[in-house]
Amino acid sequence: MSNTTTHVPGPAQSLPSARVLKLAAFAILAVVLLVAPAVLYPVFLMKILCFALFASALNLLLGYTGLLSFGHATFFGGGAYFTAYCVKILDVGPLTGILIGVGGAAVLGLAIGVIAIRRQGIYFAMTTLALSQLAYFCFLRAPFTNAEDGIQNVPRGTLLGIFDLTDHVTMYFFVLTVFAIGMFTIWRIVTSPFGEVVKAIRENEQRAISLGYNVNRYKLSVFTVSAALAGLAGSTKALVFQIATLTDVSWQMSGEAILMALLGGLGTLTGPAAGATVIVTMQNYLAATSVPVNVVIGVVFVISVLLFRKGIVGVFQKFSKAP
Amino acid sequence: MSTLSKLTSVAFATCLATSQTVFAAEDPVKILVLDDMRGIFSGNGGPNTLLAVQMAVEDFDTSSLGTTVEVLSADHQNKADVGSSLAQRFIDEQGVDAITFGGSSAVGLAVQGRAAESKVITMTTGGYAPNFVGDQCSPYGTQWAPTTRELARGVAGTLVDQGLKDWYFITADYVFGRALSTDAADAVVDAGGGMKGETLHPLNTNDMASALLAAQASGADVVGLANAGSDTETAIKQARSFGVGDKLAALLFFSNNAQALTLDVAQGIRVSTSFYWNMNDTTTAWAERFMERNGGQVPTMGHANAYAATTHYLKSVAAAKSQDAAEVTAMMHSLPVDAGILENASIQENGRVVYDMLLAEVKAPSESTGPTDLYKILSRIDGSDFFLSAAESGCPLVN
Amino acid sequence: MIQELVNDGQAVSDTPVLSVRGLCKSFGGFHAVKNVDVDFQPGQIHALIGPNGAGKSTFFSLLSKFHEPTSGTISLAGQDITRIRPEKVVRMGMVRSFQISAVFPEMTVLENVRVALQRRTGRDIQFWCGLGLLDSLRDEAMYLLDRVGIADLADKRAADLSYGRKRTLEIATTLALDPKVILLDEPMAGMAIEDIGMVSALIKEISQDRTTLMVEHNLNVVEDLCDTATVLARGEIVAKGTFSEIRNDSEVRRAYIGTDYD
Amino acid sequence: MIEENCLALSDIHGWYGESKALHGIEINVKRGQTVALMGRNGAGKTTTLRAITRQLTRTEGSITKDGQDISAVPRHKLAYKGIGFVPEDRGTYNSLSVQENLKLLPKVGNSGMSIDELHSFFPNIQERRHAPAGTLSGGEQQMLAMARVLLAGPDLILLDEPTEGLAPVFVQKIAELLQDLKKRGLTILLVEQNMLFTRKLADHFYMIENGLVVADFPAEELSENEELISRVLGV
Amino acid sequence: MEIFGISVPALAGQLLIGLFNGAFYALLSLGLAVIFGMLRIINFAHGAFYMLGAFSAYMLSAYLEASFWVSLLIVPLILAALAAVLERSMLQRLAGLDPLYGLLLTFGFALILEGGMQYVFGVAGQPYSPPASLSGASNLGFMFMPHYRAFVIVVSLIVCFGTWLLIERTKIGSILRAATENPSLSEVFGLNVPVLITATYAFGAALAGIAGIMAAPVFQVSPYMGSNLIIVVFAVVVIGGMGSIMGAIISGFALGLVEGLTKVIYSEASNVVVFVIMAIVLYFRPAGLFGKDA
Repeated sequence: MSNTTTHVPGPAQSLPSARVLKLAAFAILAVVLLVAPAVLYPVFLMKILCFALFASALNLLLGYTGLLSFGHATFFGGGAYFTAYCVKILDVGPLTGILIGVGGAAVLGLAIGVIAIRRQGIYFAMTTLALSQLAYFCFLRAPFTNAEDGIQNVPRGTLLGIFDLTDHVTMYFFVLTVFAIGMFTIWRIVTSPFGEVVKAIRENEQRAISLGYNVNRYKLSVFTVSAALAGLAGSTKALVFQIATLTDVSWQMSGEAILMALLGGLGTLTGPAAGATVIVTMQNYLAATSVPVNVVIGVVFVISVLLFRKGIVGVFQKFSKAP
Repeated sequence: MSTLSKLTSVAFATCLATSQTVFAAEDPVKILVLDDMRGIFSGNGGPNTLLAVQMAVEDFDTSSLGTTVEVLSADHQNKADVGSSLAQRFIDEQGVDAITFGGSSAVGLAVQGRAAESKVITMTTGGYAPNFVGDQCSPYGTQWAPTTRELARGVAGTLVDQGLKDWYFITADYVFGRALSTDAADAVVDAGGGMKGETLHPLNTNDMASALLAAQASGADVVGLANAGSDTETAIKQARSFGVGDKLAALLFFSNNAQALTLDVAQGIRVSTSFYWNMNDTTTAWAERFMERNGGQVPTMGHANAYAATTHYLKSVAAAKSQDAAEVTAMMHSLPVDAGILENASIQENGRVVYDMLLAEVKAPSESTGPTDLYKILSRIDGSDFFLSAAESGCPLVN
Repeated sequence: MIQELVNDGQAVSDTPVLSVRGLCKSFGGFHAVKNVDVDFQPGQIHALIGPNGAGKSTFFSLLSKFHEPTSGTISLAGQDITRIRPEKVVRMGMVRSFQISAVFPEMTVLENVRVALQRRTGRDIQFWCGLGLLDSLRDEAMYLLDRVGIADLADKRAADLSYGRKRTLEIATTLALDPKVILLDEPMAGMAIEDIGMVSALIKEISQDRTTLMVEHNLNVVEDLCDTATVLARGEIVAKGTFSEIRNDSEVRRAYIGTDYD
Repeated sequence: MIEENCLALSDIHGWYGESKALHGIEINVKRGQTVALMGRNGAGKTTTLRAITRQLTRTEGSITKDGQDISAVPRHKLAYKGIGFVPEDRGTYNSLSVQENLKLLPKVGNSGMSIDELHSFFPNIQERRHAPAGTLSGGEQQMLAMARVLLAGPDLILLDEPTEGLAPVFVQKIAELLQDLKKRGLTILLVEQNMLFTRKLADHFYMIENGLVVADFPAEELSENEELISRVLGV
Repeated sequence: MEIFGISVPALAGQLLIGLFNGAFYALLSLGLAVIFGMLRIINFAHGAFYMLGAFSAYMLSAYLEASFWVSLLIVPLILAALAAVLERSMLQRLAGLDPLYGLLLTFGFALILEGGMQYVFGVAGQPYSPPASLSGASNLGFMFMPHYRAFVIVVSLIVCFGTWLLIERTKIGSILRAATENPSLSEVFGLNVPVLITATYAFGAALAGIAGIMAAPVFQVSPYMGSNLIIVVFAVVVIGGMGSIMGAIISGFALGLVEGLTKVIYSEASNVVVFVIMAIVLYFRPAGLFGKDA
């Protein structure tokens, strides 16, 4: 964070103390993430990181650009499939595999985006949903995905020929790095000149057009980047769990990502990750009990839509701002 | 990062080591029942599998083990990613010694792969793909459920012998379904019959009408259903309304399917199974105890296999005086399997459990004496040369 | 090209900067704008007046390409813009304001202006840079804010401004684009009297060496500001000319003052 | 009896979104009177009617109808207090046929107009009853809007610019109708810029500027206020 | 008998099945269109309502031994009541917000309803038999026609066109259309718009309930029976033009037929044909085939 002279956007004025507080929080978070695998089960942590990245990717589109995509699982699952296939069948390394997954997801994003971007609001959501369902059936039928069975036993491999990723903790740090890169990318975009224009489009599209911006081009760019990042999350998940399945491309998965982002707080950098942490933890612990997970998630969803549209981070900000 | 990684690895390892030393004195035998608890296959596995495993533990004399037995359970929701991560978690965090598995074979194979890497015993009680003891076999795995091959041959062979030679298949479009139809087609051809065609459908199809019409148009004698669970039920239900009902052969069918469909709809369907609840005195006594505890749900072959598998596993742990996967597996292979629930059972080198099978027919409502009286047994099939031998299985562990 | 536009305009002052021929727009069966022919000369302030529902706002939306015309042509500086996308029209130098104030509410006042400056200076696609890149635009933005008199509010959230201030901000944002043709849709609507004088002066100032076309109801303002006026009623042009000509036109009187009856 | 207040607005403040449009309007409409609100575009006349019909983002102040405070009555119950509204854009439903438009409003009272009388007043409407209202001309739409309200039978009618954009023949027609309604004792609150039209109809005038009443006077004092009127109307 | 190498019975049979599926598409997309027209909300819970319709029929029969015909009357009322409660207690609070929140809220409803039924009944299908009077089938010579399927097509046509008549030709319909066109003015005119909105949502849910009970004897009654169907129906609505009543009905039946035809010609594509058509329609006619400019 070197832009000391710029005005940090947002309602909160960046007082020095707030800034110190932010840095402190960031440092604490970093430390927590670094020591977490010593305390908690690394695979569980990796799952959180993958979904946090996925939700953040969606948030880049929904929270910062104001576009609700109900088909982001296509990119998440697409990335997972491409990576799994390349790593398992074509025998490429994990890094190359992930890059291919990200590239594939970006191409899918561009293709779907070109059609979907023509509509707005609810029509945009419907279009992405239907197109992702089209993609779902393509994945179901494609010869390389093994339909219902998925691509199983994907080897994690060795990173750069040095790090043995079969070890959970090594893999964890690899995933953490990927996550950090993904989050940095999002942060970079939303606090860039490009991000300013995107924010302007979200706040008042007509006005942005009247300033001479070709808003569709910006929307398509963000859509593609968001798709690529969702692909990054999916690719990484495929390596962590060594599997890529239809679940990853189903529309329910898209819904889950929206829930995470909404629950955590749309349009905030940390919100979606917080939402993902809550949901994944809940799924993890409820799975072992007789409590119906979907009902609980549904209730959380309804409550957050009705009462906490600003999400966890929003509620937190509200309390921290209160005198 | 690598230094840090090592550091935390060490820290993590220390944690584990500490916890192991503390509890080593009374390390219980932990069995994980990993099944589809609420999904489309939960009827033939699910909560009743858990019950069967618990009954097996209760019925077992645990004093011979020198420790307690703990039964854990989890729902994999028929999602391979959920299943494999749950298995991994229970292995890493709980230190489970054995996993009994039921539900979608796709999930099961992922779980067995994961368990094999971590040297944990798997007992497939409700997964029917041949791959469990074939190309993806595990040194610590046993498959108690029959495979698509036996299910298909049991029904197909018999029907062709009765003169129903021309077959049409309605097949679930994934590995299990395709294996089932391929095996059945082989059986039909072996027995002198022929193929009229096949329609593939995705998992969880709610309308089989177009497939049934295609089957009807082909003029086949028999419409073979190479699918499972609710897909099979849908097909049977709809076949009745299109006048194809009398031509059906369900290649994988459970007593719970018959209960769900009602005898009125399901009557006359030929099924191949390893178990029927009142096939002998032992099973009748066990099934009655079982039904007392679950409100009258008839145990399926999945439940029976879970009971038999758990019993055999515990016996082997006691005999081996160890919880080590390799030692227990060796003991499982060498000890005879108790007769009763399974008849003439033994375990092959690739983990395949071999036993006698039954060919049964769903009773007409008029023949049935009550809600649990579902099948009449037509014949018994000697298991000894009915199952694929270890050598033919393609299991890489068998030389 | 923009520069050309002005020079041409000044050199040959009777060449219209904006020219409309046979413009029609219908929504469903309703004809909002009917067969309008009109030319606007460069360097002047034009008023577009007429009773409510006369089609003035629709006409503006057609000019700025926010609506597609049903038929007819529009040309800007001799170039046909009838089938051009709205943002392209802006890039050609014609910018509109909206009837309801259009700001980016969650951005600060400074950011509102800065985002308008970004495109013109080519700092709109850098996603790999920090906001530091935009520091250089700060001075220009502050200059514009100062020019409209709200420099002291630069760090306020736009949503927190009063209504009049928002309109002022909107004008500053429009200025940031350095347009050659400005379309102002009821810039005084809903303003307190004090603000009207201020905005009126502002419009007069910014209209120097530009062409301004404004919809306005306040005839005093029109008289004070505008060189020429066009009167629209029921989607059609009923009169055009200087304000004094218009004022005595019977059609206009009828449109504004009313029809007698027995 | 005739002096009794039918509608009284006291200290009405109103907002569209964040923009404040009314700054303390005071208006009294006596039973049986026709009251005209005059002022320039954007002065707050239409907004005043919208404040009564509660279509603003926020309204403060008291509104009473026949002495009863109606500022908290649910919006859909206002009509049942005897208030009929003909909005500026006429508010005819373009996708509905003329007949459907006519029969749409619930009956809230009896203004003394039967459907036959209405038909004789508005022969066009009778003729075009199956046509979608969107295909009517502006004048026909205005008549439809007025006929529709009259059929519902309110005792107070809020009329927003009824002659706006209409051909003289329709203006004439509407004036006749209003004269007739006056005779029948209906109370009318009229927003109108057409001075020539208003001066023959209204009993009382309110001049509005910048969301405030700047003057009010009875019809008799009209001639004394010509200058004021010219100034306020900006002509 | 063959046409283009396809046997006539096979073609006729598949088209009939297509029409049958179309009957469900039409009923469901009609409900969505009615709701969207009035509330401007895409009702994501529609699939769950359909599922609840089937489950209500199943439960009425299993616990109260109600006949199919009795259930056919009661089930839509149950669904309407449920929807009215949901609208009054929750959906109404979102008035004035971005309609996307409505989409998300109803998505939450769907999760709860489907998850809840799964919790109670599991995922396996529950049995439900068609009424005895409709259980037979007729051999039409060129194909086998189950009576129940013919019944469903007829009922769906009646309900769809009845709804169309109700909305286009009655006083109630004109009130609804008026409230849709200009809600706030309609309120000033004395129409109780909040109640109309609740009623509309309830009516849309009742249509889904009718579809659900009619599906019960044919398809498996299971918690997720609606969740994938509804995505296809969304596509149908988009193709027909959102909010267009006639568009929903016609495109519902038409797409069913197209799907049936695809099964004969190239069955692998039958799952995607609707989405492909949707993508094409959206590209060339963004407002849908029968929609007005959005």
